[in-house]
Amino acid sequence: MKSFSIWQRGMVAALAVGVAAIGFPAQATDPHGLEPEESDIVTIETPKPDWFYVRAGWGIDGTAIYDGRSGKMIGIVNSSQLSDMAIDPAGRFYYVSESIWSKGNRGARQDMVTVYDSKTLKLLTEITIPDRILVDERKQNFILSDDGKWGYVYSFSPASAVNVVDLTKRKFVQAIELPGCAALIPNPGVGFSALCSDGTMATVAAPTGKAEITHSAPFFAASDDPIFENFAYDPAKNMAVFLTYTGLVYTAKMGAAPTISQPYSLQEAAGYAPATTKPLSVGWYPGSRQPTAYHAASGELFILMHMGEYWSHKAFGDEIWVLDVASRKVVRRIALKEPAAHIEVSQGADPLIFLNDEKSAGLILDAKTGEEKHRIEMAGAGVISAAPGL
Amino acid sequence: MKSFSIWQRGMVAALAVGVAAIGFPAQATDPHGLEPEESDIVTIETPKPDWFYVRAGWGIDGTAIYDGRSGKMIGIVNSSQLSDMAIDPAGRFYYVSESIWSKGNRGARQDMVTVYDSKTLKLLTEITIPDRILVDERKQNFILSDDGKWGYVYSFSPASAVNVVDLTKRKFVQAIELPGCAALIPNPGVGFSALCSDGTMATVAAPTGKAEITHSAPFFAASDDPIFENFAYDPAKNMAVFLTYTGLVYTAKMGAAPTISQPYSLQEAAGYAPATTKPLSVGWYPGSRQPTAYHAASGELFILMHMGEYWSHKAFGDEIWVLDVASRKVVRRIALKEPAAHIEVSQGADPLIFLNDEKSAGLILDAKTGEEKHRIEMAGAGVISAAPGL
Amino acid sequence: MKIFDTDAIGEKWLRKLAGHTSRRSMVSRLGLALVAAPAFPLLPVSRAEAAKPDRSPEAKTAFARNAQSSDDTECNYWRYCAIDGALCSCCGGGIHSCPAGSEPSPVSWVGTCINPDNGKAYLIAYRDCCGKPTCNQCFCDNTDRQTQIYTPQLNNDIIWCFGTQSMQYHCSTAVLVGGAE
Amino acid sequence: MKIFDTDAIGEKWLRKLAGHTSRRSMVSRLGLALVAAPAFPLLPVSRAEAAKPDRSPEAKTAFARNAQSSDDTECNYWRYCAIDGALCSCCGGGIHSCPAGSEPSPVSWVGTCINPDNGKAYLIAYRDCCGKPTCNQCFCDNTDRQTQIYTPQLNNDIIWCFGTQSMQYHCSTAVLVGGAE
Repeated sequence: MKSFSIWQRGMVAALAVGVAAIGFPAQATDPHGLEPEESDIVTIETPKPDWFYVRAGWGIDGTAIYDGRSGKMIGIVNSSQLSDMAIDPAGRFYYVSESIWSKGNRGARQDMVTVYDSKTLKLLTEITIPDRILVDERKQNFILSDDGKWGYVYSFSPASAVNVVDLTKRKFVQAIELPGCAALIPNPGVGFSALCSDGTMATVAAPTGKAEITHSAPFFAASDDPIFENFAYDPAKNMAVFLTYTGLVYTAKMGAAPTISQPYSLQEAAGYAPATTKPLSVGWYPGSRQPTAYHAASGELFILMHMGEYWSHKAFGDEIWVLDVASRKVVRRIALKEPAAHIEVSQGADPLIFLNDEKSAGLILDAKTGEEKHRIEMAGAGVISAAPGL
Repeated sequence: MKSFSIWQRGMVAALAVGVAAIGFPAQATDPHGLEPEESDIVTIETPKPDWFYVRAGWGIDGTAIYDGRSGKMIGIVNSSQLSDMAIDPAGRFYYVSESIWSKGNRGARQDMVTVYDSKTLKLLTEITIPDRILVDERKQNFILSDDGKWGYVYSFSPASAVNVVDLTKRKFVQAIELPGCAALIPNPGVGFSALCSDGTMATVAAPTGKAEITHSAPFFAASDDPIFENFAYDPAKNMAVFLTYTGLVYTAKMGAAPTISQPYSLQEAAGYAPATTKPLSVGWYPGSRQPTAYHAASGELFILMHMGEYWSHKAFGDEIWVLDVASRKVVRRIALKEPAAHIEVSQGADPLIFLNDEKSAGLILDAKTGEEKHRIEMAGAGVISAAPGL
Repeated sequence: MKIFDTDAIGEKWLRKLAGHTSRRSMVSRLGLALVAAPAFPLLPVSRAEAAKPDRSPEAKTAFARNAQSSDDTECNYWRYCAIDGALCSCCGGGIHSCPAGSEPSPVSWVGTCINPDNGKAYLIAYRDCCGKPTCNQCFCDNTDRQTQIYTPQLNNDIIWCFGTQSMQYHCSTAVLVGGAE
Repeated sequence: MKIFDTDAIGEKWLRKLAGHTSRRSMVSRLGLALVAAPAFPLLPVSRAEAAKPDRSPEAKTAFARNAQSSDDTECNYWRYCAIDGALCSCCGGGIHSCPAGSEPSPVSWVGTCINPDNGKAYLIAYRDCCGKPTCNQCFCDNTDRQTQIYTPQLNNDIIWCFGTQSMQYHCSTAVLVGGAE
């Protein structure tokens, strides 16, 4: 017993004295070599156009980064339950908007935007914010300004507001009350916009200062034929692309007073009759948790579609419809072997589609041909983001 | 928009003023009635002999309570990841030994024994302790004295120790260094005992005071043929029942100087040759995460068995062997449709077996006949406890 | 059309609940806020629209056509037309009862569901029970008239644990608030 | 018998690592502690036992007989004879490299594994990488000579994250410490 005890005391002493000083120098040792090795830590690249970010899913921490070309995991960004992630447009940082209690499910609530270095994935700092919404599977609850200087965090307490964060100074600026609106939309040079329950779009100008709120005319039926959150935004065209439960497609040219197009029917764009909100009317409907993905360079919207009746908007997709938004034509349809819950598309020249389901099975397809490139077990069951088109 | 805003302000004001004062009076409304209802909260009974407690599993919080007779969930005891639960022998409390960080996976570490009322499942208090081991799937890392007055929490930092907690005064008493030993064994009237890496049993007398440690003579091969943790203890006989990887069965009459029996072979007790530690020797071996369960009244040990070679001690069980410990006979063998990772048996007169696997499928069998009584999807993938024989 | 006119429902219940007094006054105030929820915001567009969905019992949704009224531990129990989460009825609680140690949120999202026994529509408050780990039993995700977060009171994805000691989601109840006729 | 005489291994490496100096002295001290681990406790019983298992290469375990040396993202890669957890090689790390943002624990459990290419035994330190959520890729649970917690340095269930900033388990590496001959 004695020697064991001495071993332990020795180890504890060593730990107490020197842990902070330990360096694990990187070595170019062949991983299959037979020479003694030392431990090291990988440093990764800044976000690449073929990278996808997949939340682990309900109740599970972490956002895994996958290289779509190789199908391999690059690493994991720390992200707690019900957190939202945003990527610095310059690729230097990952920002995680999160709510953590001091004792797990109890204790003091701490809301923050946590900043990670994109190469080391190390935590750099935490920016305290007053509040945020607790909901999963959304990308529009935490967006950044196009220059990466400001973060906008949606809050629901249950009063609706947006917390403005200065990402340069790394501090909270102010909360802007935004009653009846949610689902934040980038609006470069103005501030941000949002969709509202009265069918309007709200635009918040100068959100870091006076924060003036204006509303568009009502243009959609928020309760009867809602626009899906997880909609698309095209930075080059400064245009948002919206899709409703029935398949109406709207585009909005963003600005101080956004210009919203007349809608057209996705189903008509594929040669069908437009879908309706009426019961007992079966057709192809868009749906799932993250039903659309948008490839900006080609202007193609990828939509998870299923057959069903109205109010089936969470049903998983059995086909991907590829809509040329400008020409108003469904140019391709890709049948899926397994229903998909989330869809995302990479922003590079040869885009890739990333799909997953609630069992965490991930699938990478060629976005042009639909060819299966990789299958990743346990890829993550949550919302998917693509690296920005850097 | 205005009215919406007013609604929100009104609600927020109401919440700020009065939430603490809200009562939800229980009503005897027919759950299928059509009269307006109010919300209420269920109160449950103290532990019943047919109840099982199933940890959700790796990375998932909570310990679900199931009534083995009905197969229904009674409720969930809060329990964080890598926590251990112990049940007050008098049935008044559930104790959870747990480690929580102030910011999820970072921040300040907080080790504690959290006390829950067994009828309301409400948190009563937290007893701060200095440390504890971080490991899953163990029942011997947190045990109580037979009178329910003291808790013993195993700690590994990586020095080995036991934290003594006064459950009456609800405070930490002292840490007892216990080098080279783990897997705590009740030892009423003395303190507690533990198994050690030198093949001895350590006994800690007067753990709330002077804490004198003595060791038995070496009796088992800790590295070559280890005794499984999650072993059994018979309170009426004050006897521990041990099983090794090869299937050797030891009993230990607890006391100031525990008396440990000569071992016998479980396989021999079933008519086979004894199993060996030699490679290329195939036979029936005990194994899985929680390989044994003991029904004290009948003296029957239920063991998950699989066919394989030595060092397959984590393989799931394909059969349950029922060993009459005193007569040294395997009296029944129950073939399983699906391999099981954990086994537990209730302590009542008509015992029930609870099994689960790593996919969380739970199965309740009649312990005498092996007849399937209930199948519970998503029952939990972790370690199982039975209510004490109250 | 009238049956599912949420604005009318809201006004009626506002008046009804405003009349409450006594020890349940705080419940009433919160209940008022809750029930007020579906009443607002006013929906000028949808109301003006010719294409407003036909929600009469004669044209029930797929859920309503397949709903039953005998087993509240099944996803197709009629009150669950817009529930998302674990059924408290499977977790030691009941249709309007939180399991031991959890706490009902005083505010919630709502649904309007049709009882197959009498064909009438009822307003259902889906109150989350909070403060316990997620119950892994009887997960359901029904979506009749379920919308997006900009109409929060009709969204079933939000963690509706406000004003509770812990905001951890445990399970969901389906409390009958009243007839929606 | 000699090949797996962990006591002898320990003494040899103790001496070898004790000779280290320079900036890696702390690593050496911890390494010493680590490698010392399998050396202790002395096992009077097992050593005295006639039934001590035959661990010679001629009588390899089932794992060793099926192990390969070409793909360290598979559970049957030879070094993984006693690993339990997610392979860092599948998580953006490598056989001895922690994925970005995680941190190797300076202490670990150990295994003695046979390289199929040369039939020799090597001492492997299974260092956990800590401080990230569990990587959900390539879960393995191999158990050659894996024991219980009272012999902690040979137990692969413990969260071996000591002296790291965060004790959250991310994945496991299999660092070659040296030959065990």
